[in-house]
Amino acid sequence: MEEIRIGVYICWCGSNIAQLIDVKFIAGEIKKLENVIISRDYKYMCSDPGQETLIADIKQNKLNRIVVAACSPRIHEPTFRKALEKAGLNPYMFQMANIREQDSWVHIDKEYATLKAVALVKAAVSRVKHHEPLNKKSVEVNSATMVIGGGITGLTSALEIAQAGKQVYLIEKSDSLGGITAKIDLTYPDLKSAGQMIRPKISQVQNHNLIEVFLNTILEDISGYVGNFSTKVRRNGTSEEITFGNIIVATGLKPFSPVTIPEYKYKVLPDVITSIELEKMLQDGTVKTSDGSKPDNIAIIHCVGSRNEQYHPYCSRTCCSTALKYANQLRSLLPDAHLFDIYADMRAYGKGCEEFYTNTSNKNIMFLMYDQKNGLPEIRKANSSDNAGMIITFSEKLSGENIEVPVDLVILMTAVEAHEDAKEVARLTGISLCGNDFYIEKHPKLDPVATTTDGVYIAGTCQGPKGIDESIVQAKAAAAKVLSMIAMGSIEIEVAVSHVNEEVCCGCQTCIMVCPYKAISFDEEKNVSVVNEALCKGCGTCGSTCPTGAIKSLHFTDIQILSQIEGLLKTESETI
Amino acid sequence: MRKAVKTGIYFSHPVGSQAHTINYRELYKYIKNVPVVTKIWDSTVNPISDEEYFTGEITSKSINRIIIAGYLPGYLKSIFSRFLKKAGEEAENISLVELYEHPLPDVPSTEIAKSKLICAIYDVPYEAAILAEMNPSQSETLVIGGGIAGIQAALDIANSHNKVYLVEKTGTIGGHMAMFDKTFPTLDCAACILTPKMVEVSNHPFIELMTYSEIKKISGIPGNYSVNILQKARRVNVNTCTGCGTCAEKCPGTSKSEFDAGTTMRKAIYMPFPQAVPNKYLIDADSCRYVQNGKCGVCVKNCPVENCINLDEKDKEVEVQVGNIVVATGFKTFNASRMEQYGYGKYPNVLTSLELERLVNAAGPTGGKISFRTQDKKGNWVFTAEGPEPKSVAIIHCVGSRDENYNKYCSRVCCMYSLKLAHLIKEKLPDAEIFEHYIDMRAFGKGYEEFYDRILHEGIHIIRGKTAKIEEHQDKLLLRTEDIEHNRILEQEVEMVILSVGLEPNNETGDLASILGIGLSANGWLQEANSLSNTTETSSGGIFIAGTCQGPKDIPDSVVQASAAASGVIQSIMLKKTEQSMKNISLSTIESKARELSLINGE
Amino acid sequence: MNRVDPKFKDKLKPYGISDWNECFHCGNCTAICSHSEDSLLMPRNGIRAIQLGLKDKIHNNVDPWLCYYCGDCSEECPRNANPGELMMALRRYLTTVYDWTGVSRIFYTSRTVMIAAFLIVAAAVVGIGAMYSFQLEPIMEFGHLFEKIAIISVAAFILLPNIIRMFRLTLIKQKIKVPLSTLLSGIADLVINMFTQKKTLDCKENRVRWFEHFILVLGYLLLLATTVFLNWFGTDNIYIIIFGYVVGAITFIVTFDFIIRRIRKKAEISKFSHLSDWMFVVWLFLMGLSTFLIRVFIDIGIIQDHLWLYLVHLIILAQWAVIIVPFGKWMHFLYRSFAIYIAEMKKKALSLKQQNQVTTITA
Amino acid sequence: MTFEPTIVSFLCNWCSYTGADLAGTSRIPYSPNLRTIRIMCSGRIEPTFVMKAFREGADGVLMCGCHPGDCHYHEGNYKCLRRYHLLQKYIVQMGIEKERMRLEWISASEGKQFAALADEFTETIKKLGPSKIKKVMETLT
Repeated sequence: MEEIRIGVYICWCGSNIAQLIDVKFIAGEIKKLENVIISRDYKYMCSDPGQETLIADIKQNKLNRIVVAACSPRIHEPTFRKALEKAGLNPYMFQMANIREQDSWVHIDKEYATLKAVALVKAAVSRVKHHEPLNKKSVEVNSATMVIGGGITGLTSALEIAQAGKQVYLIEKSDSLGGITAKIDLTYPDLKSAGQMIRPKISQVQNHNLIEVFLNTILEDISGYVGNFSTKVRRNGTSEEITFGNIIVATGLKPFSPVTIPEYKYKVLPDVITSIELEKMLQDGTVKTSDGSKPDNIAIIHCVGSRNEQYHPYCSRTCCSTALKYANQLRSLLPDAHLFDIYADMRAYGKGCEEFYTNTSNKNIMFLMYDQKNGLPEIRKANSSDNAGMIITFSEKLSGENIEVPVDLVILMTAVEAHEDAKEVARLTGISLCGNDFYIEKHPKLDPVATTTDGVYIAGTCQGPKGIDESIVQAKAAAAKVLSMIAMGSIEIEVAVSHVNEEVCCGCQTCIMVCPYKAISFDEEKNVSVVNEALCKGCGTCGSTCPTGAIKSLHFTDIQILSQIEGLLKTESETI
Repeated sequence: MRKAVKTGIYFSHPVGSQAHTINYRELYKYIKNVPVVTKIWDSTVNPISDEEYFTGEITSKSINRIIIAGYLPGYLKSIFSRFLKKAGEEAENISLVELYEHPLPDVPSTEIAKSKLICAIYDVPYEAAILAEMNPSQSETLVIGGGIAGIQAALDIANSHNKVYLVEKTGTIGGHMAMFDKTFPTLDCAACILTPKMVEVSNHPFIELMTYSEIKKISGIPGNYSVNILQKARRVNVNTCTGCGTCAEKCPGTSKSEFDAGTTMRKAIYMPFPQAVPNKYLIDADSCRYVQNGKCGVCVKNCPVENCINLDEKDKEVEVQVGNIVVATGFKTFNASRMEQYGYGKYPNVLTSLELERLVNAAGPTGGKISFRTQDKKGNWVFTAEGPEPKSVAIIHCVGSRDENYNKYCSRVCCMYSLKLAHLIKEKLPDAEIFEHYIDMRAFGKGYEEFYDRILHEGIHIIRGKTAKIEEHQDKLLLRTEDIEHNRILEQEVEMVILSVGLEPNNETGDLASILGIGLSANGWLQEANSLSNTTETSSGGIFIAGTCQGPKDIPDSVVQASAAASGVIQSIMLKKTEQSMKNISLSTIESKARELSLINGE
Repeated sequence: MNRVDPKFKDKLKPYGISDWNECFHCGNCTAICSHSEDSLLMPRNGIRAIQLGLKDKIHNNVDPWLCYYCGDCSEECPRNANPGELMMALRRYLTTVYDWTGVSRIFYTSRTVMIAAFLIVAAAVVGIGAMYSFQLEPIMEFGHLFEKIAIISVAAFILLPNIIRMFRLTLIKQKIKVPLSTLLSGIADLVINMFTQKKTLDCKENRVRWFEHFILVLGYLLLLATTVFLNWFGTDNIYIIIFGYVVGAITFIVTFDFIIRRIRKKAEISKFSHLSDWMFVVWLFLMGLSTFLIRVFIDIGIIQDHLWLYLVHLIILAQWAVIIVPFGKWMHFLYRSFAIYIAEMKKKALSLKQQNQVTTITA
Repeated sequence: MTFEPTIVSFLCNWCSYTGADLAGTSRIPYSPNLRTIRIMCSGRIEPTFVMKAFREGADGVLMCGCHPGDCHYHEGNYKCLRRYHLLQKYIVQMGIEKERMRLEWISASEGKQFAALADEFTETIKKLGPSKIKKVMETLT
């Protein structure tokens, strides 16, 4: 084994450190330690001359370990690692001692601060002895992408990637593209035609030479890791295998069926219909009751199956604005009909939506507010004297009265729920599900389209209810992540990962249970755990769980931390 | 296969002033002679209510396709579906052409109307026809704005190993998000998740960060823009400043801290906040005594680094060449003092939500303690950690939003951040009575309704009713509200009021839009290319928008939009091509492209 | 259980209801109103009743009369729904509800009928003039007699029955029991309110308006008294003559100011004037002016040569007495005072009821 | 001479260490007895690390992680919490007062809280006096 030669540098940081801490004293103390070849103090280690001194020392004195005592490693660890690389040394043969943020800036007593600094530097020296060279690894990225789901989200993602010149495999379970959007007539708040928007997209996808569309296709199996996935798909009874580097999951949603809500008597009363059923009527331009007559009174009920613990606790996000859209369409088709909009909170939140709400209010529509706390509106068949087909009764919140609304047609704004295939796709791709079967993103705020599995992205309504415009934005965002990975050609993977010593591993699989990234798998043949370095993020939880000590968390190994503790506490000089 | 098509076009006119922006006579003349156009109707001559007339016309002229053009054409779509169906034609054969959205700067609306119509007549998507020409593109990108949207866009593009210039007008990146304490609905700390991203930006080899800089001029064509950036004098050398802070200790100039939303004072030489990126000091010329009076220089004397502070540094202009531009200039909060009835600025303990964010933050003026503003020895109203804690707090929603007298639009985030603030107050002051006054509780996002439900069970009083006025009454604040749900007038005495201020476009948004040649929407937000299918591109090629400059949105929605904008940029870089600006594409080009792509032919 | 009636609001259109749809019920108007309290939630409750078509709720309520239209609610309404104007329109509507003859409804809903009525009255006056061969003395005598008869018959056949109807709708029909002693004890307040309209003072920055209004009411009533009971046109008593001049001048000067303000439409409250509002002030002004001029003509001795002036005055007077007073805005003055009284009675009855409940529980 | 304890603190890189740095950048003074070891996640803290610290003479051990739900690695902090409860039972059996070991959540913005925690924990340890375990270990070996 080569001789350990350590260089230690104590930074003054101008007066920031030197004012309180006796840097010269530390340098002297450290010099006494075993294996320490050089121990200096310097005004600004991070400055160019500071770094040059470091590089020259490494070269001249054949130093193979470096300790810098300065500011927080969160600020300058990358700087010094680069300097080490410049000097031809592995950047991981380096340790920092934080004597500014966690010493000179927070203490008042010079003596104690200096003693603490000595301890911190000693700990670093003691740790760095056990450092091992680690090499950056990268994996090649297959430039093809698999998009699961042929709705508006999947189509947009596929086009976005294909238009950048990269291969896409678009997998769709049904026999046509377009998903729910293709079934919708108009969109809010500008009353644009959904069909007019999606039809060209479908034909573009079908005719694009870089997009291979798999209709009537189901996924059988997905294997591999970021950059290198492969899958078996079954189309029309035959199995095919495709390989790709990234996956975008856009399995979409399905509408909630209100048959389970007794108050609404859906499928009991023929003139209680769902929003999707109304879409069909609007596309044909005739809104009729079951007996074919023109309805004089139409009610729209919001939050059907949403915001209710019994059905779905979440808000389905788009229904309020969609209901306003229906109110407009119905008003246009039936200028003399009485329209009632029974809502809970009017969640017209998007750009232009509040204005849409205001404009709709002026179209002679009676807005009525209910509160699910006080029970749902109840629909019953009317008597012959009522002059209407049905009666809705509920407690109206804004007037404080119990109200009866005579109606001929009721439209239920049904909730949306995760697609029935979501679970299966989640299992195959390693995505986690939240309580409502929607997919969990890697970070709800800062990484909303990524998942905890690298190379697997989610977009559109499979992540949670959202509008068409929002789904399109998400589809593009997911495409951006894929495109930037493809543009790089390869991805660097975490260096400080976990490593299993196969000889010590007893095959208990505890590590597999605790790994948040599903990075550890089990080798049945050898009866040991195996870490996939492309998936491991280096948190070290497995290392501290392993009962036999077979798992080594690189750069945070047991021996490194233990000797750091030792160094920290073996303070020989108690006074200056 | 080519199909024989007979088209009827119906023009629906808007009401009000917009009506006159299009020269209809010219428009009709232009489309009349296109072979597939069989009939043109005008809403002023043929009211839509005349069902018999229309079905008769459709049958007799064997029209099998309808184009509805003009103002809000979708409103009439179902009616024409009915007409077509009655005449025995396919009900879906309807195209909508909205002529009153996306006004392009410098292009007469009649020209745009013509090009949109000709595309519809040939049944070619407008977007496809204007994609006709692409310019060669450079790989560098300019991102304007260093808030979370700008950061995300810059990182996404830079991660594809392409150079990004990130320009930020203040001394640090981070934007509004850095000021927030926690984020809804998960309540994770904003700094914990944002600062790693900020550090990532500063360490990224492909990002050139230009803080304290503004866009002066943009020239060139899509794919090859040349951008003049004004780098305001920081007066502190970013490369040599170690961030030690010695300079600020003796600095005599003070000003309200922007980062703390004015709740604390900072020095004229200052670091915006401890985790600022770059983690360097800068001098605010307005409060610097040397800059104002020519006498001081204390900071120079105290700075341990030689030649680090240069009080005479001048602004300088640099020019960069980029292929694409992402605009992410964000928002400003509504000026609450405009609503005199709430007494903001008059009563010391009526605060804006942004001020409360700082107050509850552990790094804020009181170290995270919620206390009153009290008068110090000099008589200034300040927050101190020693100040008394309020026993009752009211939070008022929709301040400046959903209000015709101020901003008509919904600011989208206020309901949720108000609930979050209520929770944070409850957490710190469990015995305090907390009231929320709302109109509609817009908890629409993922996990938001569940969060609302959680707040409802925390003993916070949620009241439906907008507070009408606040008056000071014996050191307390007297609120008058109608409690709609319980049919009563609430006259509450509380000790602190939080105004949930809405979002407004940043001051520079208008100027920047004209520099970039892109449009503004009705409320001054930046205009997207298409409100439905394309909210990240603009009418100018190679110019993308992301985040709240396009309209109010929360953090996840801003982040997603930023990534989506990045997607367009990366695509352009990979193709080495950028789309043309709409205004630079001539009508004849669009027309010939439409004809070329079309599958339609007249008999 | 209340059934909604989407058609109801259409019936209110003739009374000047325009923006009822805009309201999204934030409650700002009710909270800003200085008159609203737990037992009197206005104007939002009224808006809601109209939107839902809850006819009974509107008929049974005296709330609109308690609004003095300061305009605060309309100024700060986030949706420009004009709650203040809405209350005004509701008052017009309620006038027709209380009117047993149904004439006021016809006048409000048909402008043609109203103009025709004005013309017929004018023609009748001219006809009576012809009957007396356009001799000044007998016509003046007739005029004086007409004034007395008109006051008595309008009071007996219109005012009194309508007030009774108002009581029936708002108190009796709703089975609110008010003890007689309470009813009597409120009368003093009723009279004070009627002549001073002191409740206006609760409104923000309203002192000038109230004072003007007060002076006008005073001027009008005194003018009425001077002409009818003191026979101003016929008297020689110098004090009465001067007194008449003063009150006459007050009436037309103050109304002139009202008209100017309405024309300028500056203040929130004058933004939306209904035809009936115009008529009221214009006729009041004309009455004040013509009365004033006649006495001037008498005093300078040229009245004999200017009989037309008296005829014009009589036309105005007759139109005022048989159209505007019984079926127009004049009644507001009366209803408003009674509404305050009724509201007070309701409140007392309610608190009595609560007291009784409490006592029964404790017993 | 007053007793100045030595305390070893394990701070997770993403929240607690950043929080401690913030105490520094905000210049909030606290007692100098705390000596920090940076780890990536509180889930990495092995019982042996704690035992080693006590054995080498630490008078107290402080562990800090992200607040529940904030863990950079999803749930490492929960795993730490579980171990902490077990470890507490164990050290008591070893003759170490359970107050000598603490687990606290510190976020990246809680510099002030971190300083307060350091002071308070130092005070606790001062009251307990020097740890005897090192001497016991020495006599045993």
